[in-house]
Amino acid sequence: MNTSNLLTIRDLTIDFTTYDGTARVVDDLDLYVDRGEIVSLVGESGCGKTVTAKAVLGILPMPPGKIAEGEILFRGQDLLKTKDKDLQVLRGKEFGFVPQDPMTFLNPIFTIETQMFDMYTFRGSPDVDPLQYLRSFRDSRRRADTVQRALDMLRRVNIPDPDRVLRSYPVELSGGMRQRVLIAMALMSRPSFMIADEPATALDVSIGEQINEVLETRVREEGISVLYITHDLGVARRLSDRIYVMYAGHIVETASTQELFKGPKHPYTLGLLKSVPKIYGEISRGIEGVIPDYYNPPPGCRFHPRCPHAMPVCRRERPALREIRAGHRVACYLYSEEKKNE
Amino acid sequence: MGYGSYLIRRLLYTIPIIFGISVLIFILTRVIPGDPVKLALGPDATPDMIAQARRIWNLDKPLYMQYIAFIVGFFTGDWGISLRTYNNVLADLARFAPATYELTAVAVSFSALVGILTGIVAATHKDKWQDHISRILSIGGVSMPLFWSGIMLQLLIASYFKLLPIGGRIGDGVTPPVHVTGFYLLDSLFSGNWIAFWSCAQHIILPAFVLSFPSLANINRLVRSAMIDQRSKDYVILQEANGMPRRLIVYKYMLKNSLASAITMIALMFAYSLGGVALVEAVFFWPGMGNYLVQAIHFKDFNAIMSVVVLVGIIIVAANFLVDLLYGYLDPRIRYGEER
Amino acid sequence: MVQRSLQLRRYMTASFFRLAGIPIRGTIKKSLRGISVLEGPQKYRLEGWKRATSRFRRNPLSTTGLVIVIGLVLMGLLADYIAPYPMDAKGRVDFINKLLPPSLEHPFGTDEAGRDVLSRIMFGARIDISSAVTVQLLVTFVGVVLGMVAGYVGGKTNVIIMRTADVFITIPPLVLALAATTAFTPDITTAILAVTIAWWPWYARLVQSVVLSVKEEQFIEASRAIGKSPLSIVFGDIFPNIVSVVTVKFTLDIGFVILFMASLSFLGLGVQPPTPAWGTMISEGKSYLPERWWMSAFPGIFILLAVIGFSLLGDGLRDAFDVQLEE
Amino acid sequence: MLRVLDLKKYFPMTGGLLKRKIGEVKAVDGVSFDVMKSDTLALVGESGSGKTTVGKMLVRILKPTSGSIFFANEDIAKHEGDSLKNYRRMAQMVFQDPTSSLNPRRKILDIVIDPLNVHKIGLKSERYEMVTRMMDRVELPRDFLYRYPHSLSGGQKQRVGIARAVIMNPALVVLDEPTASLDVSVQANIVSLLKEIQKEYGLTYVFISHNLSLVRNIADWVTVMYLGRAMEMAPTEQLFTKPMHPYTIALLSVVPTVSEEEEKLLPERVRLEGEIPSSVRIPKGCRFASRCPKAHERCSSDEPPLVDLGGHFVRCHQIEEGA
Repeated sequence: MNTSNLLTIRDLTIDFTTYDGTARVVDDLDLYVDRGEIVSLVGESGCGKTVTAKAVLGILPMPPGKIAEGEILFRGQDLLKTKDKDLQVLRGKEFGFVPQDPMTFLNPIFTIETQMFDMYTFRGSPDVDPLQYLRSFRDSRRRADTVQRALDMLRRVNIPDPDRVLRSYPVELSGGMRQRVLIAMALMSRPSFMIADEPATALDVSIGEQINEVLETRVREEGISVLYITHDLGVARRLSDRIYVMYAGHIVETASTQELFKGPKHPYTLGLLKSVPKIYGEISRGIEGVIPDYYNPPPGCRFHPRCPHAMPVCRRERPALREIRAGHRVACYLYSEEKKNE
Repeated sequence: MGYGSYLIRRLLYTIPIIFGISVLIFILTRVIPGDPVKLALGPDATPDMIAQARRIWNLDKPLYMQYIAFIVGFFTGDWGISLRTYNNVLADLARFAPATYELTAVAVSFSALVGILTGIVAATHKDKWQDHISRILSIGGVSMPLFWSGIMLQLLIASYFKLLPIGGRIGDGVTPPVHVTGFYLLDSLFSGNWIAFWSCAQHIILPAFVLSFPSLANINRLVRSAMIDQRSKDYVILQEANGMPRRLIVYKYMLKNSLASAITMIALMFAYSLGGVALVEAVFFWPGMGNYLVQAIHFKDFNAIMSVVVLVGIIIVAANFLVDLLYGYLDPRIRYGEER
Repeated sequence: MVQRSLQLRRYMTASFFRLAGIPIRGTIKKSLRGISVLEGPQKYRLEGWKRATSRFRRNPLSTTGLVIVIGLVLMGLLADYIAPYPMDAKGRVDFINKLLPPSLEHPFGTDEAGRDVLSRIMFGARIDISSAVTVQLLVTFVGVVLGMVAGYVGGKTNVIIMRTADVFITIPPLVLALAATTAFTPDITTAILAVTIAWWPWYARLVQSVVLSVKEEQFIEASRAIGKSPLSIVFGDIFPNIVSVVTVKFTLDIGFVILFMASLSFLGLGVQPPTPAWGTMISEGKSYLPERWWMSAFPGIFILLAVIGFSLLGDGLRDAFDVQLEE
Repeated sequence: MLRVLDLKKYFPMTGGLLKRKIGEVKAVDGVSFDVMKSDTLALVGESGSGKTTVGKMLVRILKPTSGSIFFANEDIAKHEGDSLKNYRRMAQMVFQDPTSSLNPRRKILDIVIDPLNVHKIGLKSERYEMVTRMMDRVELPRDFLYRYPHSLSGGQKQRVGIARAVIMNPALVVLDEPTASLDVSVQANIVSLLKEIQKEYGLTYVFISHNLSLVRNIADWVTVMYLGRAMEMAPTEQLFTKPMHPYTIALLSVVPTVSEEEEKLLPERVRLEGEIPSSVRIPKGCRFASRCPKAHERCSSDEPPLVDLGGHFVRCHQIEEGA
């Protein structure tokens, strides 16, 4: 791991304090995204993947969330130490975000045109005073340019009738259309990094497929780095270059996509892969048990209560991520000789 | 479904409501009491007097005929004779209603304006001193009985500090302005009668201020909670994540969403104030419809009661229609989404 | 109108104080929406009453509300024993000591007939609270029955009931209650009936909308699939979901009904003198302003206290039952 | 055992000034199929395909607009009252959303024992015994009986839903996407549980899903639905090895895979353009024509019939012509 990566997360630890106590939902997470890469963060619901994404985007609700430790470096700059205003400018210029549920992420009472126009014109500017805002309406040339750009973007995400879509309110559009609009909005100001949080999950299979495809084409063409959050190993396999597997707030395994599917190592990854129903008709019993209580996590490895290979050491100490082959890292004592024999 | 047919539907919807109000009030004041004449004339009335009164007021006819007569009369301008003032109710109301409307209009405009502004300030300064102050004031605003806070302010400002007049609509010895709209403030302004205008303005401040308390508090809190609600909306989070300037998000996107609900609240508060005005008028000796209604009730003056209530109902229905109009304009979901 | 009002439902059913957003010390209250981390077993660590009481106690304001309410209720119940001059509320007059300002002997002064204002306020609590509770019982009964019928039966029945409620709601409650007093001689029973007439539609609407949203849930379909009769679905599945909502709303509104009844009394259409009720006392005192301010000032403070107390208590119950009145 | 003939469900749509009926949502528009005893039939489709509506009609939560449902040689489509209640003993449903399908104000015990009370099965004293046995069967600890649904995880709630459906020992169970809202590892748990229970009790399943790989693992027969109609119907093995309808092929081609062997089994990727039309305005001709990569003129004018190709039914002009 080096600082020349576009995004580097080090030792990120996030706590949630609620009525019932403090829950450590992300624990000591390391992750990086290189230029032009699509990296998947895979895990089941409640594993902390969305929380991680929100922390990177700076939209983690705090409280109840709290970043207890760690750093999030973007081009070497620690986002957690950056002032709000600078962060906002940085996000506007460099980040894109494609959310999970297209139905709630567009403001229902503004037209797509208004929303795209403002997003393009003002994102990344530190502040906007009323005069500047009004002037943006008067400058008809610039306005026409922006509308052109919006139409262009909509066309590029395969929207057949961009003129109509631009004039519509979100209620008039279907889920797939809205998700395209959101992708177009994210791409409009040429970000260098994008977080996609399960962009196809809320949609029908064939529509979600269209969305993933459009997203991949655009991103590859424009060389944007993507952190793709998903629960679906199959989708991660199709889209990404590298994969992180997350369980209960920890990264348990990471490798390049090929490597991971050829030789998965961590018992959780193995269990997950076996649980996925196969097209040739095979399905395992899945992983027994439930995800641990975050308020009182089990000592040692958080997966040990559900692990078929649990050893005494797993109950005592938490395994660290350890490189077993170039770029393939696993957090499990099965792959560490000295601990295994303890 | 377009905006036009949405509005027509809303407009059609008002008809059964107005009809319902007239039936309800007819039942309350004429059917349940049994014989309004006996009530009105009191125990000393002779049978002859009662019979005569019955004939005059159409009470010898069956109930549905009485109702039809009442409705026809209402829409042809024959609102009957008041049992208390022996005037035509319409003439009475022409005198008293503008006073009430003036007071309510001033109070509601004030509370809408100030309520929205303070609501925004409270929301953008959540849990700072601005928020605490507006919170304490608005909790007081809804929890205090209107008549009590009226009396207390009257004591303090009018009696003790003598800053403003205790009550009434215009100072003694000041000639009221020429009757055009019946709104003293407007009439005196248009006729250039500055003395009357000044006196009226001084008189209206306290009652309007007191009347605006609950509305102000409600609007303030609604705007605040709507704005804070907006903050956790996904579309706002998306804009934040995409680095839009905070001010644009707050004052364009969040505000417009919040105003949609604030407008409904303003209409509701207008209706509420038309009720509360009876209390304020009683405290500040304001010669308006509220006082007129209360007196009418004491005298069982059913013609006056029915007319006032139906009139108030129509005004509120009209206000609601206006809100529908605005709301449909502000929120396209109403226009497009209703049938989906 | 209906649609917009539904949007306001959350506002109508949350107490004003909750909307005022009083921060709760020692706990962090913020929606966990969008964060799926703490779902299912993670979200709830205590069950039943234990959970309810712990949630109630967590907010010191709820306890404050409870203390105020208990104080006012005890004051009303024990007025005969704790009032300094109990006979002053029962017809005794003492013109020698009339219109005395507050003193040690008469902490809140005396009125035009020389009666002790404090004693009368204590007896007033009895009348004000009991009549408000009566109103609430009536209103809840009417509202729950009509709301459940409208919501469950649906169709024409629903339209008729809800349109009728709309008619009642359109007229300002105070005006409607005033008009309703016409039918009878003004006294406390009349006032109770009048307020009930003005107040029931809000409950019918609340219950109807809760029923409608519960009806959407799959467990209703599940109950139909196992062959439950409509009646046992209404009472077995829907009703339990209404109870807590209505209980909370019931408590929240008692204070406002007290205020409402006091308004009627102030206009001379509620409790009639010489019976001591807070609104009536303010009305009587009004003629002696500005010099004898204590006659009007003190009863008003108690109305204020009652509104605040019951609202805070209602909020506490809301937390305790985990009622989502909104949405 | 179960024979469905030309089943239809239209929902009226109102609108305009006076809320007149202005149209119909044709949620299910003529679906027929047979299910053998102890078999599993899968209904597969995207949203708007009407698969859930069919399921709800099978357990008679919804009343069909027309068509028949023969269960043990009796048409239950129009049954009411006692005969319907009798049928309910034999046909049960497991719902999609485990959270919404359990009443939050009732304990698990009350929820699971409900069917026994309604149908007065067994003595009162025996019912509790039956419930505990059922809890063991769905692998839930017995002390869960005294908990409320909110303290259970999604998978556990779904087990309660299964217990409620199976406790009366019905003949037919409709499973409406029972795992759609669950995680993959939990989904695998639930599916294997369902398979075990089926074997043990000899149940007949109608399994509703949008997930083809999942269906492959549980169903004996598959019906692919699109906009209220069956497009293809075949034994599972055959459908997956020799899919015929362009829609089935397209759906199959985009199934996410986790290994190369799997990938080889899939047809070549077909991208479906456009959106699913609304079931209010169903296009003329073949319903799928607007998105079909192989559509020609005839497809948008005439609707193809469901053709039987030796136990493999397809609704497509090209297949029909080729056959």
